[in-house]
Amino acid sequence: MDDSTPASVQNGMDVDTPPSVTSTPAVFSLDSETFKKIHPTEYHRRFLSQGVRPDGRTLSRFRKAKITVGAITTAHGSAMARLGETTVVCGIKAEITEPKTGAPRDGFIVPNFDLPPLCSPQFKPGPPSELSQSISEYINRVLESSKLLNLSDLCIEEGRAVWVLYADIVCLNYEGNAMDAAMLALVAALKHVRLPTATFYEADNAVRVKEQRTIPLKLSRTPISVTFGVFDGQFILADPDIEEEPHLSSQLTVIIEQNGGLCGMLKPGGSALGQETLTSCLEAARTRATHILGILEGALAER
Amino acid sequence: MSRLEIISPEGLRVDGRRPLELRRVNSRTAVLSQADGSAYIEQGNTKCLAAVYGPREPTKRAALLHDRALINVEYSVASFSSGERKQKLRRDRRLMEIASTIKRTFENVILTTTFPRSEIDIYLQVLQIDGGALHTAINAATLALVDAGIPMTDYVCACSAGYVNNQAILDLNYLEESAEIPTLTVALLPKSGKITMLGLESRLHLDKLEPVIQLASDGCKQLKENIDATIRESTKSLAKTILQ
Amino acid sequence: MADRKRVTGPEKSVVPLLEPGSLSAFTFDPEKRKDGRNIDRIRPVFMKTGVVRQANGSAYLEAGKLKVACGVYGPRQTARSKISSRGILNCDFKFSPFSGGRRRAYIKDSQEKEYSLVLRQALAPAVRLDLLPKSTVDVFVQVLESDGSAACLAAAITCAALALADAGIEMLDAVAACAVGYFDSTICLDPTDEEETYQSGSLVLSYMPSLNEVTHVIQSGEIGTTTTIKALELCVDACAQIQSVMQQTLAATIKEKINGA
Amino acid sequence: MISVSERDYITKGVDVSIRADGRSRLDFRELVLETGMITQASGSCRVTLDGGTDILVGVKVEVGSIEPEVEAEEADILEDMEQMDQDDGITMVKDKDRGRIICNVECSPSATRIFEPRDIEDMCNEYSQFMNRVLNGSHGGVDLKALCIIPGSTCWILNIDVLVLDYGGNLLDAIFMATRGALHNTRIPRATVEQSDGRVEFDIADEETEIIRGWEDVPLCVSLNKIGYRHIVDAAPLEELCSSARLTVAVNRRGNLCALQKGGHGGIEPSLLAEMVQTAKQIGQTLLKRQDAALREEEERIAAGKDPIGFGAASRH
Amino acid sequence: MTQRTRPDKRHSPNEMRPFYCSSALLSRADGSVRFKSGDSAVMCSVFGPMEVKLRDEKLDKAVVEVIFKTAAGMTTTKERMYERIIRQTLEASILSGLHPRTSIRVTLQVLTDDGGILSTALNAATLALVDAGIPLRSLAASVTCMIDDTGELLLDPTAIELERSASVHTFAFDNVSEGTLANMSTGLFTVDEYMRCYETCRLAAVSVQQLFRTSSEGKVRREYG
Repeated sequence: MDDSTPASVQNGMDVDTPPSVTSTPAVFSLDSETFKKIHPTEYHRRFLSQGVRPDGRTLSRFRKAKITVGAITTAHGSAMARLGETTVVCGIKAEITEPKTGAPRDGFIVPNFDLPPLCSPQFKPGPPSELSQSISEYINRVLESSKLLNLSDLCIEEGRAVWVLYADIVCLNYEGNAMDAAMLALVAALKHVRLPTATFYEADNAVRVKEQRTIPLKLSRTPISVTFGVFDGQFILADPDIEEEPHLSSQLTVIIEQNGGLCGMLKPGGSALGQETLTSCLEAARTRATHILGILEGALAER
Repeated sequence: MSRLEIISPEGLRVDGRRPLELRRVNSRTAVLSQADGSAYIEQGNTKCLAAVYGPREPTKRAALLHDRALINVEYSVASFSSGERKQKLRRDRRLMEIASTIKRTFENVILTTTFPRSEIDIYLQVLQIDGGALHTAINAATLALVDAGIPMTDYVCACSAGYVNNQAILDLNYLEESAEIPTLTVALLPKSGKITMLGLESRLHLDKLEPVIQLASDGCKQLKENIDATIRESTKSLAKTILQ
Repeated sequence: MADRKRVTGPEKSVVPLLEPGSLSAFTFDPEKRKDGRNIDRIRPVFMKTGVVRQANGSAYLEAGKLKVACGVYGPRQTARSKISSRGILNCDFKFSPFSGGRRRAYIKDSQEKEYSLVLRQALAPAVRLDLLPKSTVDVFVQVLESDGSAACLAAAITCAALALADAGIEMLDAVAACAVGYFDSTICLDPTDEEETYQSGSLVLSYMPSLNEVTHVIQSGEIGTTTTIKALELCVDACAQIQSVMQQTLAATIKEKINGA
Repeated sequence: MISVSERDYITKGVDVSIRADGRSRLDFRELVLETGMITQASGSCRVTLDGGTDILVGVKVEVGSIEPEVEAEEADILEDMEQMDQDDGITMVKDKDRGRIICNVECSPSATRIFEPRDIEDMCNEYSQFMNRVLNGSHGGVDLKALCIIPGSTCWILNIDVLVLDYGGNLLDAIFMATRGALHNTRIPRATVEQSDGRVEFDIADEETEIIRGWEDVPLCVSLNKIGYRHIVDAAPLEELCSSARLTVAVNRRGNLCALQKGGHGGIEPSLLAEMVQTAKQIGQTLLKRQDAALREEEERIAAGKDPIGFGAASRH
Repeated sequence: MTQRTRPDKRHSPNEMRPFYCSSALLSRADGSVRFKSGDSAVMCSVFGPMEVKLRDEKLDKAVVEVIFKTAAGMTTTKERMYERIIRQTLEASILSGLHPRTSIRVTLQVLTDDGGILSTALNAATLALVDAGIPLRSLAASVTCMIDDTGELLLDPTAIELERSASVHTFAFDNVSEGTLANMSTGLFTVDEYMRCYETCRLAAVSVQQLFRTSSEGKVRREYG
């Protein structure tokens, strides 16, 4: 643990009784665990009004990020990203397919984010939840619209064979803020991808590859996702965790790259935000992105 | 296959029957150990197995009816039953339609009000199809229901008839059915002569409807004799075991 | 039919063929396994508990390239329609899409369904389900990387047993599982993916070492009875080894908890 | 559901080798075996065990692509079979010169009202997988190479559809018995391959048929149920409910084990396991002999042109 | 800035397409609206507050369900994302605490899609909620704009214009605090560009709010004469 919990928080919390009971002379107090269960929103509100969060972070403090690449040898590129305890693994597998007739040189990249029932009790077996579908879709849009990859780099033989990259992002431990972790794992895995030299043989209409995987992908940029939670419409929490998520009135995700250019903004509804808040979030996101990029570079250099 | 060959100049059909002749019927009851009533019937090469469970507590409480028994029919076809192998779908619409037809046929015949808040399950398994799967299944269900001792107002006997070359023909087989002959399936209550189910899925001139229905009804009456004989036989052997 | 609940790619894609000659020649030689093991040796195993914080119990297992994670949820309330006096053990086995040679679809295939079933059969004899009326224990296994399918199944069973122990679910004994491959008359423990392509059969044994009881066994391939019995003995020994690692891991977890408190 | 006293009655009986239907521990029930009653199928067999289990197996052969799931015209592009195989622990079709067997177990609703629908699905899936594994392996008996028509593209596919008509215990053993019977009964049209100007074509002669090569080597299953400290063969439904563990062993003519699988919620000691394997092997050998004799009789009956008894067996009384 | 005609004959890049709505079209729904913005049209129906499935019931507020259907009727991940955005936007507007243990179901059916469908759907949903008489805290007005490959900002782009977009921005503003309720931006853009889009859309949203006003006034006149 890099953040130690302030002593004031650990000592539990004496709590005023609800108004109706205060009139009685007996002093009623709850220990913090019980209070958290009964009035979870109020519990968070009291912390935040003191400028500290239940896990000891300040409002603007992000959780520690950690990236490991290349753990999965069966994938052409892989990475594990951790934000605090949230753990996400991305594996990229490359397969061969025929290109669309409209774009004979373009390959495909298919990102999918999965929240299996393993990672948290809130996800049930069966079809993917609305959250994981939305994240998959938004990531797909960001990849497409930010032209992160030049899809024609994935061409093997024009009109006949191209690479399709399946980027499957699996969450192993869900502790909140899936979007940031998923994007981080995806980008790290894409940077780690090594494709084999592939040749198309007209004779038997087949693609053959060398065993060694050597060709890296060319990424035009490195987008980093930074998410903020909004509590009560006034407190802006950087990198909300699983305890905070259900009590947030809104969330804001900024996809930002190293030079401060933006690749996406997402605020999926919730309470209204003023312009100043947007500006300050953009500023904070920029600082965070620089920090994350440093970690990412470090992780990739280790390989 | 051209229409000319459906009935040869000698007046015989592809399988050697005369136009008004039923296929060979072979049936028996009590073929399964677990079911309350069961039956097996062969009409020509069409073979069907029926099992009846109930009256018993409904499996789905929501479906329970307060004034009568719920009838539940499941109709399935073995994947090797016909010429082409069919991968069975979980919820084949065609099979579900047939099941609901059979369900409605029997709802009026079974004395459902005798068993309020309970369920009677009729499971039909077609093992081999050579035309007339629906009417064979209905006959099998009748036998199994009688075997299970479910009170009914009458037997339900079903038979099909078609019309070709200015001639009505009885109990069509697969070749005849697939030669685009209008085929009509009738389920009849033989005692009253009332028709409980009538199905026609192709074009038939209105003038011809009457004779075809008449022929199918006659077929049903013949089948009734057959079914009745099977039931008498099995009752006799049952009586024997009890008396022993 | 396309899966509309996920981002879909092209309709069909295939794994490319390898250039002839680029595949390094591999023949199985029991005396000289690629990773330097003897035939009666399992891969070194690493285990860890408490990897999924939201779960009641969880474990992670790594043996060579093989990586398996497992989360246990429960005992929690059984759905009203399925209530019974014994607890229900649900097991769900899933390969990650990138875990093997070919990309796997998200929808469970028949192998995953079968492994889910095997998992339940292998664990149920150990779990005191009689103490958990009206309750369900859900075991979710996710394979991150597979290296030898029989070994993968064995690892999943071991990992799930560890996660159950971590969740504090009462068990008669910790189930340890281990796989062997048959190469004609040679029996080889814990075969890898590459080795598996040369085997004539395989066996996965799940065993409770302290109780000396087999909870599950599954074998395929045409094998003589004596060879089978020899393989069983080999597995029983290997399972005991695996269990000692499990015990060490659990002891370490508990120590950590005591020290942490 | 089974009551405590019923369970006790059966367990004590098994202990002294007396079972409810009068059999001793290692007795198999009387079985009736018939072949060829489904004329629409390429081969069929029905096996009924005395206590009610009733299995109908239909085999349908069809021409298909050698490579599963990929359509024929796309099959030779971009495909790597080795990659596909290593996922499966079983030795699947490694080369492109083998046919395939697809097994599918289905429960007729008539047989299965005693089980929960989900359990039935699980059970059918388990049995289908088990059969697929046993029959498609090198040890499955059936000569898969003989099912190949054009190496690399076309082969015969044997669709084995198992229909459980009635349940009276010991399904798996009966299923294998019926499957082996159906394979014995199956006839495949003769396919002749012709080479004409570089294209390989084949012709199927429906009149000339061949038997399935290697059907004799198809294994039979013996399931042993552990009740108390003893084990029994061919359990009846009530006995299956009492059983704490089940061991299914597939044995072939050569006396080798082709598959081993444990079920049930209890454990077995390793020494007992070894003993059970030995017992199963011996019983399997006897069963194989019994079945071969029954199949010979069936062959004679068919040769004599007699109708199968079928479900019309009532006429025998 | 060059003044050139846009594909649908609009003259200014800052011009919205003509939009209009017709309400109370469906007899069975509590509220229904067809909202048309140029050639993008969405039909929205609202049912509720009505009985809620026990599983989804919330003790302190109404549950908002949103169903988004494309013209072809398929529900893919894209529709699920839209459903999530629309639902969370409406949740912020609806005074759901007034109807605890009930459900409010908003069904959106796309009739034609010519760009900016998320905005069209959001506006239709807001109007349908008004038509259904669901108590609202504020009205969410949504506007889409894009920046094309030459860096020019185009308000309310059509499908043809979207093909040459460098980035696309959809905003929803509420009429009380004038803050952002929802925002989805994709593509490549700078902070300045983002702020320009924000400002343009915020101004444009006022005209949408005006339509909301006229529409609800019309409803009041019709019903209370």
